[in-house]
Amino acid sequence: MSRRRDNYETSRWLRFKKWVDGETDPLSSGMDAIPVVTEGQMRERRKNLALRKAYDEELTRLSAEHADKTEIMKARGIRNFQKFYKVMSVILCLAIISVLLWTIAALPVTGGADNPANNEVAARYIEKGLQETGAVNIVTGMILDYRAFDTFGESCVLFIASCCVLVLLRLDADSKNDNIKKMIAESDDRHFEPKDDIILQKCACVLVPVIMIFGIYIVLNGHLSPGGGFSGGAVLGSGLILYLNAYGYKKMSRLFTEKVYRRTTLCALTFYCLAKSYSFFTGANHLESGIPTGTPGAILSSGLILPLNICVGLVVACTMYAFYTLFRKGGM
Amino acid sequence: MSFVQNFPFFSIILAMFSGIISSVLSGKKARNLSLVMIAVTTALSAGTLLFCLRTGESYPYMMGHFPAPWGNEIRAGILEGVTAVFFGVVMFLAVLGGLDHTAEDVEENKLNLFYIMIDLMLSSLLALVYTNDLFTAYVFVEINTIAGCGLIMIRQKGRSMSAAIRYMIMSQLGSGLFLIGLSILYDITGHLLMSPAKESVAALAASGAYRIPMLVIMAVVGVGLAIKSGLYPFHYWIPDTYGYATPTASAVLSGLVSKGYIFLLIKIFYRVLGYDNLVSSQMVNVLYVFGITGMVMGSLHAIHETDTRRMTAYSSVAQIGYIYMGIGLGTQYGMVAAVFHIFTHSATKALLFISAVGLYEASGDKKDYVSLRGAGYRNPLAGIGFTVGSLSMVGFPMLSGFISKLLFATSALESPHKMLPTLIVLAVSTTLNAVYFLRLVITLYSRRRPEDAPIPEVKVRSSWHLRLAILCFIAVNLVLGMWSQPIVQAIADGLAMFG
Amino acid sequence: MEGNMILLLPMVCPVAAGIVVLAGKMFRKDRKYLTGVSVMVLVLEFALTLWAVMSGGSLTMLRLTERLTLGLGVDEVSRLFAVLTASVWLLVGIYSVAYMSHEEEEHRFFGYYLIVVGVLMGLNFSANLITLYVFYELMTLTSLPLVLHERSKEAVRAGLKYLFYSVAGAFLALFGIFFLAGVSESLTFTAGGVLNDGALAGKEGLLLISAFCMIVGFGAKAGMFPLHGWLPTAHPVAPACASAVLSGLITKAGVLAIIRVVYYVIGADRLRGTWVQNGWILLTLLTVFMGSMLAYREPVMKKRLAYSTVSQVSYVLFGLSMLNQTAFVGALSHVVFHSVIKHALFLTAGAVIVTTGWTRVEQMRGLGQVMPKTLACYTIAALALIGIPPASGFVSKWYLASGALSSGTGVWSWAGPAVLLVSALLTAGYLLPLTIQGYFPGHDFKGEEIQKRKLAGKEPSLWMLAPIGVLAAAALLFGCFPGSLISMLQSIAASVL
Amino acid sequence: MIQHLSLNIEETVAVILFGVGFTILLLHRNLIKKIMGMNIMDTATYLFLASKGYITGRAVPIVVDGVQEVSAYINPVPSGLVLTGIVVSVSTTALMLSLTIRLYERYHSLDLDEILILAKEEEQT
Repeated sequence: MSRRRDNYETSRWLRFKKWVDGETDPLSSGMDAIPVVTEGQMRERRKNLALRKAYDEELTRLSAEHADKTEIMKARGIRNFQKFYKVMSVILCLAIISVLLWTIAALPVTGGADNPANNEVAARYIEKGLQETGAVNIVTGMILDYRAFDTFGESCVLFIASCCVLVLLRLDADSKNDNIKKMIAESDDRHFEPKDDIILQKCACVLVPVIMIFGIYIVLNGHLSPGGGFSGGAVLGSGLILYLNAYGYKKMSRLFTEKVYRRTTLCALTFYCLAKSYSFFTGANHLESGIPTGTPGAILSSGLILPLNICVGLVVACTMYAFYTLFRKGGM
Repeated sequence: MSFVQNFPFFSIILAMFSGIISSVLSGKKARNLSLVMIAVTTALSAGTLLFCLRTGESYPYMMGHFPAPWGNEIRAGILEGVTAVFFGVVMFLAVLGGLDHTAEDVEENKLNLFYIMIDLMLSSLLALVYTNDLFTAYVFVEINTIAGCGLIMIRQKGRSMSAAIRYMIMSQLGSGLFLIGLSILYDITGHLLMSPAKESVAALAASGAYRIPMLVIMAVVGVGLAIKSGLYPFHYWIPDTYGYATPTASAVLSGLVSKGYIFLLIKIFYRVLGYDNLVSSQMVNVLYVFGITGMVMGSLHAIHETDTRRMTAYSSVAQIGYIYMGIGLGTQYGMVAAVFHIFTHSATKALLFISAVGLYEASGDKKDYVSLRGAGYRNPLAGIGFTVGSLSMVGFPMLSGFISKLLFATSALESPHKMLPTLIVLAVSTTLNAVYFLRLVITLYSRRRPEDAPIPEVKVRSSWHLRLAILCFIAVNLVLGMWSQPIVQAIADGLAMFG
Repeated sequence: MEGNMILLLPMVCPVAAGIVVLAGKMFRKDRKYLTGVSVMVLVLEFALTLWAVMSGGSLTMLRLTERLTLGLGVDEVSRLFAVLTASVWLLVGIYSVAYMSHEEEEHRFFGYYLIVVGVLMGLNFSANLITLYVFYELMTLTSLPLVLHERSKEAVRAGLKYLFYSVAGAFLALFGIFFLAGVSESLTFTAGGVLNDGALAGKEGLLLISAFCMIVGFGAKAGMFPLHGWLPTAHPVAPACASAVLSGLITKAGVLAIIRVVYYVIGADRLRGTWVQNGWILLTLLTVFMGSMLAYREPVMKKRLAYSTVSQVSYVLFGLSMLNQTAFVGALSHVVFHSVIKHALFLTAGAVIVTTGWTRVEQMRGLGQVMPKTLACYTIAALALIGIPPASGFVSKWYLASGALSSGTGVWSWAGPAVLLVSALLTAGYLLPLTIQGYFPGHDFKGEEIQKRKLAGKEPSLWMLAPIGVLAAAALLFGCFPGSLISMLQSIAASVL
Repeated sequence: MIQHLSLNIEETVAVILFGVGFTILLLHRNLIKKIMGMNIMDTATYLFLASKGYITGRAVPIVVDGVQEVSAYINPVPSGLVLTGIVVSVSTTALMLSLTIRLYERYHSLDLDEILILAKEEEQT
């Protein structure tokens, strides 16, 4: 008789025999499916993380403090992984760059007048843009008339992003959740900000009107000169932010509250949506839109482009300001 | 021009407009508006579909006064119509089924923001389906991404927020690649609208110019959209994202968002890059390999998962692998199968996420196997819904999953080199699916053991909307499984229209 | 829906009745109502099956895709399986009326019991491979609650195992179906095969692989090695009547599927002499021998019978794998005989459990004092299974052995019969001890337990005894007058080979 | 190749920046740096587009003195695309930053790995 082997329980023969007997159960172990991550593993992971951080600071100190060999080994392992990670990052980066370089080496030379991109599309925008859209600024004419659907989508991107930021950062004062109340109290940093800073106020006093007027100028002349709704709106927004910083929320709230923000955005976007729907609809159905393009070069010209620029300017200004206030204190 | 032809445009604008309006409405009103809007949109899409089926032609629709290649355009055909109707139905049922949980998970005064996300999500999906312009596609991909991120993090728990930022990071990587691909494409063709771009691509391919940039464009656009739709090696964000969002969001994200990107990819392949160029460039083979790896690896991950929602999420990885495998087969039939699987998977996965809600309700909101023991008795309809969904995923006959597997297999027979691996991986992955889905189904119907923790307050009856949604989803699955013929035919016709 | 709608009746009627039983509240309380309705439905089912079998014809139910339809049809094989199913199901149904009074949640058992017979009828009448597959999967799912009936931890594990083996097998088969769908005009069953030579060119190797996958896959249901494991696990936990049909009829569904695939889709000629045939024969012989050995060693009665099923169903598969007329006749007749005999044996085991609670063979010493009539029926069935003339098992084994000897498969043509013979001896070894110990417990047997519990002469009720008696009588009579059955089988064999 | 790259110097710089930004966004652990990476990547794309629209010796596409010849102005399309793209990247940056703020308030860390572990832990307790 041969001696019974110690690992008989796990031997292949036994497994085969169990299979033949119909006793193996392919799922017996997985049936209950108890969560595998135990407390201990969790702690282990935390420790690894801590070690990694500690390593980032100083490995030598660590090895002096933790005489335990395994700990150091682990730290070394992590360090090696760190190194490996960094090397791999660089390699990946180089790989992407080299593929793209390889590509652009085969692309047409920059600045060439005969490049494929300079085709009949661009030609028509330049040659007939003024007559068809009424805008002197061809780029504005293009984005607000020829390719207006893209631009409408882009306003919606801004709109939905501001909604997302609202979801994340707005803290409602009337919320019943204690957690949120605490967060409101924490995030209210108005105690720390300089109150009635005279230099800032005086500067703002001079600058804000100029900035605002400049912003309005950019918005209104979007179809005549460089600029337009987006750039003008950003300037307006920065004017509002400067005013807020100088005079504080209290004064600002006389002019601009969340209600104002919402209504402005709503009205601007609604007008934008309706106006563009009208022009899409008439265009697709080959109807006359009946909107005069006016004299090129005059302020009141180029059909819908001016009102659309104003709408976009309002939306952008409001959104920029809203981003700022939400980031500052979670509300307006 | 028939009035019906305006419907695609109306549906996109309607969805956007109700999103804009919702910003000043109360949560409840926004919810009702959203439901009505989705229903109307679906009806409009159905009108478009009927129109296209009757005329048997697709048509471009100018967004403005200028024809291609100068102005923006959208384009409607049979495939677009079918997809839009289907997305609308799934969206409606997902929102309907998750109403209660949405109300629980979202702070009351932010509820309207949730529905803004839903509205804009639908509008961007429709725009992705209908678009005929590459840059429009990019803009709406971004709307889709941000709305998706919003849907995830609106449940302001630690895990859903960390999932959201991961989702955002991966999506931005994808968008970045997509955008640089578009830029290179614009540089060598000079067009952003799909139809003229296709002509110049065909001319370039015929002349053999710019071969390397074309190759890189295919790779970059393909990989970019693959990252966004969660193809296997880029799937890390999926389980957290689907696992910790509110149920409606999980259903919408897994059922529709990733499918929107895949649909866009198919559209770009057909309408811009030219499917033949793609096949000859070996790009399809890369997608094929990723696809079949995903089919197996996703299922293996799912088997090890103990949280049932994460398990369902991992199974999405496997199912996305199926779709890419179909695209990668490089045959017309394979593409039909892939598109059909898009429908199958969105209907089934949404059903699983929504009916799981009923089961969790009956198990004290626990999501692990042990707590779910016997949940099928505590909430019978949800149990049936989950069982039907699981069986469909496993590929049980009479349900939609079987038809898509059948289509994959028959199309695999046409490509000699890929036949054997496809059939083997199909069989292996089906068995693996069976392991984890049927294990859960049996768990649902087994008796609770005395040592199990007692269930705190069992909610016996789910609300009527949840039950209605589950029933409708089951019906959709059965319809796809039993009367698939006209749908498959429509897909084939629609793909033929893509040219 | 076009064609002979009568074919639908045997399928729809019990399924509808089953759903009503499951859903209806009154069936949960009133036992009489429940059992009455169930037995009546089963009688009706029997009549409907006969009607459908007589009327013949075919029916197209649904078009899944252009080429793949769900359709029903009647041919000789489906006649055989349908009548067998309906009659045995009725007998076991009558038996369950008494048996299930000892179990909980009867309405669920009867509900699913009725549904399964409807699904089985669909399986028997399937006109093409897709329909067969659909009903095969449905059968797995609907019969699962019968295994799970107790809902204990063991039952759940057994159910899971049953499900996993069946599903894994079915998907192996699905692989083959996908392939066959591509190389045939339609998958409608036609004697001699439907494959298209043109489409098949260059794919012969794959055809063989897929044929082997399908045989192993469907073989899971028939308990063929290596996917036999579910049988010994599922049977002991299920109620005796459920294990009876599981082992007597559900395993035959696997056999039916293999017959359909090999003889009606692929065609026997394509497999003759290939590695598939050799591998298949090897697997069946291994299973025959292994099943008998395991049964011989097994002390628990129901488990022993389960192993015996593993071995006996592989007799059938062995006959099929010979790809020759005589062996084919033997295989099909063994389907009938084994089904009848195994039901009788399992029902006896169930009767013993209900009356005395004994499950292990050594407990059953002196059983002859408790239930002599039942034990007599058992003995007849056991003798029939061993193959002692004139009982039925002898006839089928005779055909199997002589078919094997004339099959021209080289070494297998004599190794096969040898294994069958050894296995028959082992069969005697594991079945007869119960009879011997039961009637002749020996001098040292005092029968204390029998006296203490007043078990002597306590036959089971007539509801249980009658079906056992009928089945045992059938097992005997089939052996005495096999003529008409054999001639019918021979005509089938001539058509497919 | 090198010569071609030196002619296309803007694109060369753009794709190098793109690669750097992509890698940072993908692999850096710090959330703020990830966001910076994203911005570098986006800006690189805009640089690429803008340089593609440029034609040597031509003016910005704003009609001056009624001159409407193609040879007078650069290609207006890329400029429009860059405009749209900038707004998109502003939006995503704002969203990512606000997510970072919330996560930092919650976990007092900017390390994404650590945040994920802490979030997991928080859920289990």
